[in-house]
Amino acid sequence: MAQFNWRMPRWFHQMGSPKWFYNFGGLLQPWFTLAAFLLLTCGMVWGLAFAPADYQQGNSFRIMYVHVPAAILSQSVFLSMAIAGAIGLIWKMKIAFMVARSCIAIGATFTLIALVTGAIWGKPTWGAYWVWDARLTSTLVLLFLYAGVMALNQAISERQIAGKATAILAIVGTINIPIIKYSVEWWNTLHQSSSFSLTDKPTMPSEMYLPLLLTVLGSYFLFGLVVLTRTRAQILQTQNGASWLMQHKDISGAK
Amino acid sequence: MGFMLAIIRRDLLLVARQPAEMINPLVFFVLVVALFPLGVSPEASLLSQTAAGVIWVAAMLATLLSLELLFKLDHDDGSLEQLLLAPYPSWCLVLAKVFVHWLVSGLPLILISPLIAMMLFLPSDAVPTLMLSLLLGTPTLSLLGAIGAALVTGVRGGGMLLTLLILPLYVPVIIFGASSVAAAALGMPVDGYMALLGAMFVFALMITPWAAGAALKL
Amino acid sequence: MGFMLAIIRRDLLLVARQPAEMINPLVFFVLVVALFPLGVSPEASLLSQTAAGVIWVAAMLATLLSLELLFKLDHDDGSLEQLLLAPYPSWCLVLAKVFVHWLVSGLPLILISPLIAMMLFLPSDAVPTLMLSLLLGTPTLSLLGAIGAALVTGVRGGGMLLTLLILPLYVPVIIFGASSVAAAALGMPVDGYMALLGAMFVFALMITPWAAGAALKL
Amino acid sequence: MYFESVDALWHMAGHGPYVWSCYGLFIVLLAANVWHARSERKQALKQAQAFIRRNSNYQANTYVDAP
Amino acid sequence: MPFPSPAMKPLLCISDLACERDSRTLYQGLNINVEAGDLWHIKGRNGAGKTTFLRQLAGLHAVDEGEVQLLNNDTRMIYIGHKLGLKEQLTADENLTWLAGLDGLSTQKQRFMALEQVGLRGYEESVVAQLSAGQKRRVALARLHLCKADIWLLDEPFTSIDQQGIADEQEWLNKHTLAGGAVLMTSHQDITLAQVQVLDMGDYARQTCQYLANENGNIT
Amino acid sequence: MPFPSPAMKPLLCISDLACERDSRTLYQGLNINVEAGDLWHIKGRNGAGKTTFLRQLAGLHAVDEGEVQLLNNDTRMIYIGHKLGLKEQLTADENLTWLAGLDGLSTQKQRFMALEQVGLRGYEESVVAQLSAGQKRRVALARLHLCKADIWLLDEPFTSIDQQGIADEQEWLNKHTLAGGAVLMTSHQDITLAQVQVLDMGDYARQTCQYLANENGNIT
Ligand code: HEM
Ligand SMILES: Nc1ncnc2c1ncn2[C@@H]1O[C@H](COP(=O)(O)OP(=O)(O)OP(=O)(O)O)[C@@H](O)[C@H]1O
Ligand SMILES: Nc1ncnc2c1ncn2[C@@H]1O[C@H](COP(=O)(O)OP(=O)(O)OP(=O)(O)O)[C@@H](O)[C@H]1O
Ligand SMILES: [Mg+2]
Ligand SMILES: [Mg+2]
Repeated sequence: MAQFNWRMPRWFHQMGSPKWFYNFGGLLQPWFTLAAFLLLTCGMVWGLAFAPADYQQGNSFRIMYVHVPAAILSQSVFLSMAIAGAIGLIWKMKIAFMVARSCIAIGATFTLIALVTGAIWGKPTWGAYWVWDARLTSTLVLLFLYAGVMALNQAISERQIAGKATAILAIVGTINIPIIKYSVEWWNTLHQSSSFSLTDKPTMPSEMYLPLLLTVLGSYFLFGLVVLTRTRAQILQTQNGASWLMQHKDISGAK
Repeated sequence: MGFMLAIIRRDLLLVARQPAEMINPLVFFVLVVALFPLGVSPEASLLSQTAAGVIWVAAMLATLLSLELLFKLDHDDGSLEQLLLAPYPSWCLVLAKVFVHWLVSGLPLILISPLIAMMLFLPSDAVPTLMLSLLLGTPTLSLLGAIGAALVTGVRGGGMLLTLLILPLYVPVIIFGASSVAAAALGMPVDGYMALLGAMFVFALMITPWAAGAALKL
Repeated sequence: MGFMLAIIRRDLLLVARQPAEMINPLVFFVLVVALFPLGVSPEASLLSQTAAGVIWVAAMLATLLSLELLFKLDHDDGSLEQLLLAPYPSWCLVLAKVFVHWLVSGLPLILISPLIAMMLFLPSDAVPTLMLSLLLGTPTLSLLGAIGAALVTGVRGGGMLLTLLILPLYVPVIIFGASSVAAAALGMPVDGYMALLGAMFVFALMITPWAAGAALKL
Repeated sequence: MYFESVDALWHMAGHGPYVWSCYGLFIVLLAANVWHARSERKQALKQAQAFIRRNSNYQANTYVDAP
Repeated sequence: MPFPSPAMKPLLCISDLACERDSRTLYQGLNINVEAGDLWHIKGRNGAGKTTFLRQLAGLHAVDEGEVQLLNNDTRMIYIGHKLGLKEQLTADENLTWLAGLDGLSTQKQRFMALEQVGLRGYEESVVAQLSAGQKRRVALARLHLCKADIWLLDEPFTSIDQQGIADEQEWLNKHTLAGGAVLMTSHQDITLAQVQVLDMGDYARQTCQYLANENGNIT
Repeated sequence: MPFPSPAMKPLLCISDLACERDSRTLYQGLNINVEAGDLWHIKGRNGAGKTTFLRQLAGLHAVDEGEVQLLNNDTRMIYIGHKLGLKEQLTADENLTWLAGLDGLSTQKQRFMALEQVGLRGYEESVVAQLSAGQKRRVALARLHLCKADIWLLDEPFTSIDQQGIADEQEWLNKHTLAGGAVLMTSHQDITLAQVQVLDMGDYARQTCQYLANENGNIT
């Protein structure tokens, strides 16, 4: 492993401390919960009931308000996972591995949602649930990447080793994502000029665009919430016996 | 260099002691390609249309399956530990082992591919392209696969896991490999494809020793 | 019976402890099927023509690969010895292990096959036939495969060897399985194929426990 | 509201099943994730409390430090 | 306990047993009767054929020459060899469950008691992969306390076990033989029990120069 | 011979080493200096952490707390653990060839002499799969005579070896330490050499209650 000895700023160093992360995460968590709940609820209700229908696709276009956030998050989460993994590998920071581990399930969920909602959306618009379109295919491959990361993480019983292995795979996978995307796009356009281009964005009026912004932001907060909760749970699991934890109000208070 | 040579010599000796291991990926390749017409249809037109893809997918599966044992056997009997303890960087080890793997599983595939191409009615103009694309592509497959093999080393029943880890990484290679052959069959130029396959090879050569070496040291 | 139950319980527990092993043949199946369009062509017409064969070949490969570990892990850690020393006939052991193998690798394939069929544009009329043929065919594949798995137990790198031994036995299953689906896609009757698949299942059920049991005792 | 009635909102001119199933899936899967994360946390808290209980009558040398 | 009294009850008759591996004769003319209460310590230098002998008795290695005869069909044997037969992903308790299930069922209490006897209290729910070499062997040995077998075939059961553990083990051997069981075991360490009988594989090795040994030309 | 005189030349500094596996502390505060001529016998009950300790020294297990420092970068170590690192399909001689090739080359004569020293004369061309447990371990140990390493890390090197073999082994240890090498080894059997120093892992087990140990939460 690369063993750099870069000087870290103080806050960065602090972040590696389980105690600091646990406490600071505890402060953030309620705000994330609130933000995620409000943004998602408003965005979805707006999108479902108040936004105008698309002149071409009709009401099926409302699927966008869940499909697009899921599709965007599926990629952001993978990237976050790889960055966290890289931080863990370079600075030997255990918290970073925990964060990466917390990303896996939620990222896979977003990818699955993007795929399924996309497929469902395809039926009324394209007349088929599935076509071998570039974007669809690369999302499917992304799902497989997540499945691989998840399986690898599960298959290794020792936590530290599992964390490092997962990090390496996530990094390699991230380097590959643009390559996959590019190759798939290129492959499809060669064989079959796709009649369903997703790329040109309709110039949307703001009452169609704003709900989307809300759900996307809400999804980011939800992602943050899940990562915080999971990482803090892992801190609890691995810090058995640390004095700060044993005297923490979460534990002694809840007793 | 001496270190890498020692590993290469040892691994070739092991293969020589058990030639079944050498011939196996090849036979798997041939069998998959042979089963395909049985399952699908013996029609020449359909087969020649699909030949490029089938050959590339079969080659990939054959490589993938033989990759499982790349580090696993060494891990199980403890010789991987000894190799890692030697005073040489672990990327030397990875490169040496990948080289032998390709020599044993990739090269025979390339040599037999004209025969397979004939069985699937691939236009004979496309055969040189097929061989060239395999020559550029199979080392990439071996290299990328080594990352997965290193990651699953020591995990029970890692074979399937390896598949899962590595197949997504193989997607670009398959696409360009198969497309190049299909293009050649249609008489189109293939320089671009070859350049891409070459670029991917160089790329794999750059990241693999680092990633697989790090994974082995976990 | 108690003996078989003990084995079944243990093997299911092992799977539960490592769910990756359970989901893996499934993922392999899905991946192969997903790579096929990448290699060949995304055109719906071509895909729907080849769908039946591709699904069956992929199902067979997925079964085959997971078979490798059927007895191997037990052999490697010495628990196979203990199982063989128990005062029960070895066919009980074989049946119990094959049952778990099918439950874990065959059944999920069947359940996911409609989705795969959709992705390959198989006509939806043929989907029930596909599922029924897989239901009759995959246990046969598991049973026949067990013979090979028992024979290669204790052989290093036996995975490839297993492939060689077993693929020829799989040919009839593949042919009838794929043909039945193709027939259904064309709206033709499939009773005859199903009868044949059923007969092969019964046949495999009769010879496998004996043959694999004997092979294990070698 | 864009729709005239709740019924129209439900129906969405024939697109109802598609749209509602998508939203349902989104909510269910994400809620499952949040729920699972919380249950993980609860479990870990319980485990930590059990640890304290086990170690409260701890004696220096006889303690078997089992996982 | 399998037998009411430790009288000289024969359990196993080994007559004229020989073994050849790769056309090299390891031992020949091996005759012993294993009786209830016997504790056989099989000795011999490395490669003498101790493991092979035990595996022949267990039925895991073919007997081509001579005979191994169980005098009572109900006699149960347990063989614990170099490979322990434990599933690494399962916990100690789960491993014992299936191992005991091969001969009959066991209750959790019985299993926990067996684990306590081998000094693994507190490790019942530990995954075997996370145990040390000696702890793994202890899990395998716990089976001796769980399944009531008459004959124990133990191949180097002291391997990796610490001093206290070896003393404990000898106590179990003592108890088992006194209760009318029989033990055949190999070890390069000494056994301090009084009832030990030594079987030295060296005594059964082909003694004379090969081509003088055999009259009728079956030099093998 | 690596060192001209067996003076108190420090080779390896272990300072404040600790090890935690799955959030259980195995040992902590381990400080020893290994000097030329030292023979450390690492003792401890099963599961004390002896294997883990040796693997940390060899660099096969991560050192998260404390430090293991080689004072001279040229110092070579050999680690022989539970798994021997032999290829079963290769002969004893071929195995030694590649193992020796990791540090440098060896001639066939050297390899044959090493095999003779471990009592495997006549087995040079035998495939390792066909050797007995003790013979396999002897092949692995033959490497000690072939590669000139300063520090030997041996995990239970007496396992499966017969009495004569153990006596021989101790002779090698003696020679190596007298010549200025160092040995760290685990064993549950006693070593009869005079220069033995005992390192009891039990002395470094966590003594106090866990949650009193650390103020700032950096337990790991
Ligand atoms: C299984 C099927 C589908 C999958 C896997 C899929 C996947 C994706 C992905 C990966 C994105 C990119 C998000 C980003 O990074 O900006 C996306 C965006 C989008 N998708 Fe889909 N999609 C599918 C079906 C559909 C269908 C049927 C439609 C509508 C006809 C659709 C409309 C959109 C729109 C409007 C966007 C946002 C455009 C943009 O930001 O570039 N998708 N989808
Ligand atoms: N892979 C693992 N994961 C987690 N914990 C482990 C693992 N391997 C061993 N341990 C734990 O570490 C401790 C020390 O193990 P180690 O193998 O170092 O012991 P040892 O002193 O060598 O014992 P033995 O005398 O039995 O060989 C044991 O209590 C064991 O439970
Ligand atoms: N698989 C095999 N094929 C052929 N010969 C073998 C095989 N296994 C062992 N042998 C030979 O049989 C002889 C006896 O082996 P065995 O394992 O029974 O010895 P052992 O007395 O148990 O020795 P140890 O004390 O080293 O365990 C050895 O000389 C060995 O070379
Ligand atoms: Mg032996
Ligand atoms: Mg140990």
